[in-house]
Amino acid sequence: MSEKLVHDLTARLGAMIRELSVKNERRVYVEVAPDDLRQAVRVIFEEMGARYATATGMQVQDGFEVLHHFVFDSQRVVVSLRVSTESEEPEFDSITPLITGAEFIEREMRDLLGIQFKGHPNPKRLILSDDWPDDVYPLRRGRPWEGKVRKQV
Amino acid sequence: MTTIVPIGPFHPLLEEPELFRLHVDGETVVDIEVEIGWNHRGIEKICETKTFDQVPFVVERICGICSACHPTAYVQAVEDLADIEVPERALYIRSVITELERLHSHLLWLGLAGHFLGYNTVFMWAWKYREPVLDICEELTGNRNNYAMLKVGGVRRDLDESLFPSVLERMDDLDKHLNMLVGAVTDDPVLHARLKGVGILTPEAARAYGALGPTVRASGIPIDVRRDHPYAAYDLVDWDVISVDSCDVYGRAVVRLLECLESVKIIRRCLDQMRPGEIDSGVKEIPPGEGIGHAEAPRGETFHYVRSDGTNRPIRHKARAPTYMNLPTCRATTVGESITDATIILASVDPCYSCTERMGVYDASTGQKALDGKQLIKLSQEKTRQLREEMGE
Amino acid sequence: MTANFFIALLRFLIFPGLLFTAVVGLVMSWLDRKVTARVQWRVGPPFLQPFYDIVKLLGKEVIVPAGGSRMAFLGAPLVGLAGATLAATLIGTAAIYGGGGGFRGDIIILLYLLVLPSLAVILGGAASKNPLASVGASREMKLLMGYELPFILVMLVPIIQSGGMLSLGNLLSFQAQHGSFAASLSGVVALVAVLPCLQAKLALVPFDQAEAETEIMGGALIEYSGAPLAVFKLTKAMMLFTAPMFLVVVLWGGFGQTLGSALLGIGKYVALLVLVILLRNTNPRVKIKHAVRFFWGPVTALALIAVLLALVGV
Amino acid sequence: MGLKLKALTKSPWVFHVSAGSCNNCDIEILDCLCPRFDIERFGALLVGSVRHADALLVTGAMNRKSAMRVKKLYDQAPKPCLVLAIGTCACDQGIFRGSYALTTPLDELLPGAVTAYVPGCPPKPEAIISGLVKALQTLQDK
Repeated sequence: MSEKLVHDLTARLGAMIRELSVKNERRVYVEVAPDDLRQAVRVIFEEMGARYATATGMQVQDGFEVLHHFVFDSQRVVVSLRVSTESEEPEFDSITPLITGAEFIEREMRDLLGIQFKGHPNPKRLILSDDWPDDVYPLRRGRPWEGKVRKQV
Repeated sequence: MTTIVPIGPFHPLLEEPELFRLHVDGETVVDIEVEIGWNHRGIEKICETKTFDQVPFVVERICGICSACHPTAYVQAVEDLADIEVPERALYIRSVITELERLHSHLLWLGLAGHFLGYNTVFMWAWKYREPVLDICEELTGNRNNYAMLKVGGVRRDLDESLFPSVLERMDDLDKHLNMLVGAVTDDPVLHARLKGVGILTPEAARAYGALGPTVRASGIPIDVRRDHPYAAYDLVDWDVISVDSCDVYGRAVVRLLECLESVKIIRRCLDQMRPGEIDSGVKEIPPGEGIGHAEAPRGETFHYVRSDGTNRPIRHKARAPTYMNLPTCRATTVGESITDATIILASVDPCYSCTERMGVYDASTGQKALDGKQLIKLSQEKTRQLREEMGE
Repeated sequence: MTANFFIALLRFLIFPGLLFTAVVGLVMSWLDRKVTARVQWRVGPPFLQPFYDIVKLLGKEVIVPAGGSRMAFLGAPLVGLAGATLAATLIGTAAIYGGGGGFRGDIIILLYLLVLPSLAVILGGAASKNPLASVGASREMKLLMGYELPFILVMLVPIIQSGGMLSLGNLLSFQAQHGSFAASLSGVVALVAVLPCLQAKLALVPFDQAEAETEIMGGALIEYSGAPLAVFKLTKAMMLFTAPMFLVVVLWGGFGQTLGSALLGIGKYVALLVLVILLRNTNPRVKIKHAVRFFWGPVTALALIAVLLALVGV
Repeated sequence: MGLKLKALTKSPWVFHVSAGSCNNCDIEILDCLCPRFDIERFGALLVGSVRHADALLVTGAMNRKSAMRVKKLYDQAPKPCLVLAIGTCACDQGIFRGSYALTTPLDELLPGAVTAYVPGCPPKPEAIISGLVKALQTLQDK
């Protein structure tokens, strides 16, 4: 099922692909350089007509990773576009200007993981309550909020 | 002058806490903001502290009415990660449980929609028909909600075949009642007047927002995970994807009602075709890797991503509920409508905040500064003063 | 003079005024809830429920919203109650004492009095300083403007038919002699036209926009608690008695002087009420825009037809 | 027992506060109104404004954001006002205990105000009704 799609992806993304792995016939992972993210998203979302599902942000051993998941409903394949950075202050291009539906997930990652998104139209701090400290990101490894968050009465 | 009418966070319209700020000019909505976060419980972090076998119990509690769909998506993600084959009987059982859930969820929505319209008779009738479905759930799984049926590699409990005849009988009854409800909704001229052409979500907007489930199927885009990415027993039985292209609230109601009939069909066929056999493949260990699972919840696709490093716990578990994508469409659908319609439009995506908020808070404002309490009071006082003048006091 | 005043006071406070109407109204609101429950396949509340509700509310804390006008906020419910009571007294007196019970022009005064409960809701909502209450109040106002026009037009029908009688008592004796107005063609049309107005006056679905719980959380009454809320509830219950009663008296022959005709009158009243309750349970709430359009369009047209028919004497 | 108290036990109007719940308890509360359980038999009504409420039914584990609202709502309710913790989450935060998003449990937030705890995930409508009845009985004992 995914062969034609993989072929198509390789042809269209070309040199942008850093790594392409076919986990099984329903799952494909593609890694691109952070600089190529927007272009790759444009190709997959606009040219190839995929549906944007969501993004997963995470802290890994050496830095941060963001996976943008795209679903090809007619081909029964989920393509996950991976970008990563080794920086301690991660920053990626925002894809919200291309896909309206990505606005919230990017803000969620910003608040919970401290990943910044360049060019986000509305990068407001929204997650958690108003009294949550600015530099504590609960989804980073360990329990980073301990001792830093005031108990409410 | 624009007034801000808050809906929520504790509002009878919503059984869950949510804050919509409707910027209203007279009775017309000119802008809408959504503020979420009243329900955020940090489930993704909690999941990282649980073993692979414990996580289903946590994700079950992401949302009460999706308490079969979230675990389904999660176990499929782990099965995808570790390449696990699931026994056929377990697949059928998964389908039965998720379809029972869809039935009671859609009936629940129909009732609430009636309630929002001030049509309490519909509310009571729909919920009355919903009750036997919950009974069946309780008989088959042991609980009315939160079934605890799913586990990685299969299901936790077998279904008792001696109950099937009575279940099928009640399905026949339900079929009759559902047909009556379909007739009642499609024949009611007042409902037509209130729902048709209201809350238009164009296919383009639906795609841009990534809308899902009945919301998008009412906009003429027939996507359904059950058919497009078959899981459980959905490719083993015969059923149809319901889709209409009216793009309005009425369409969303019709899609849900007709889907109920499909669910009844699926449950009947599953019970018919189910053969005795293994229900669990006995998974011992989860290798390192990453996996994705998705399932069609009553409201649309639930999407789970799991990553493992070879230990007995996931190091990252991401869950995305359908409302997370559907709710922002309110900006496209409510602006320009009257405040009376706003409530039913907001309700028409069947918002499920507890799902949406397991991780996130978001605000769909258009970048304009949200007003604080003092300003709100001032605005409301101005409105009152204006009203007084209108009354000639 | 003193005796007359005393009798009037008794009529106002006990029978057929405040006490009597309150008791009957509460019983009728129980009937409303019970029938609603039965339509919805429920058991419904016990008989004394509305009384418990009122007593309980009287015993609760009264909260006046900060920044609101205390006078208007607390005074509004009393205005409504006074209006409903006075209306009930006038109608009841006329109905019981026939020709001698009314005075010239009391039908016009009644039209004003019956508006007072709605005005009280508007006033109270506006005094609440709550955006949702303001929305509720403004809706009530729009609705009021919508249904008052056909309501008043309909009231012209008996006046025209009777040749210009402006007193309830006279209208009743006229009906006693010539048969009730509802028996004529114009009377039937008038009754049909006035039914939705009645529904709106009682603030029942489909015309309960001002208190739409699921849209604006109780609307105009959102900030009310305790005794003032009890007064609003009581007024509403009394209107459940007073408004249909008014129609029975003005259009439908009243209660007569014999036991049989009195029973017939009560039957007419209950029939009207049950019709209203059933309408409420088989319809969704319409939009305020649609409601106003509905009242100014078809309902007003129907009322005009009734007036025209009355003018040509059928 | 005075007439006021008697009337209160006969006419408990409830207001439903969902403070970070998974929805199940909330649905079961609504289910109490529906034909099978019909709490209007006991005079109970679900009201839209907290000003009309005699009892708050609180569900959910209470996160940092909603906890403050719950407190505010309780302050806005006319007294006497019962508070019922519906569901395991409201009773002791259940499976979510220890999460960064949560804060003080309900009984610490409103000390002394919680009249009844109805555990269960979700509690069955029968249990919720029984909890309400027992909470009303505590009024009679006073």
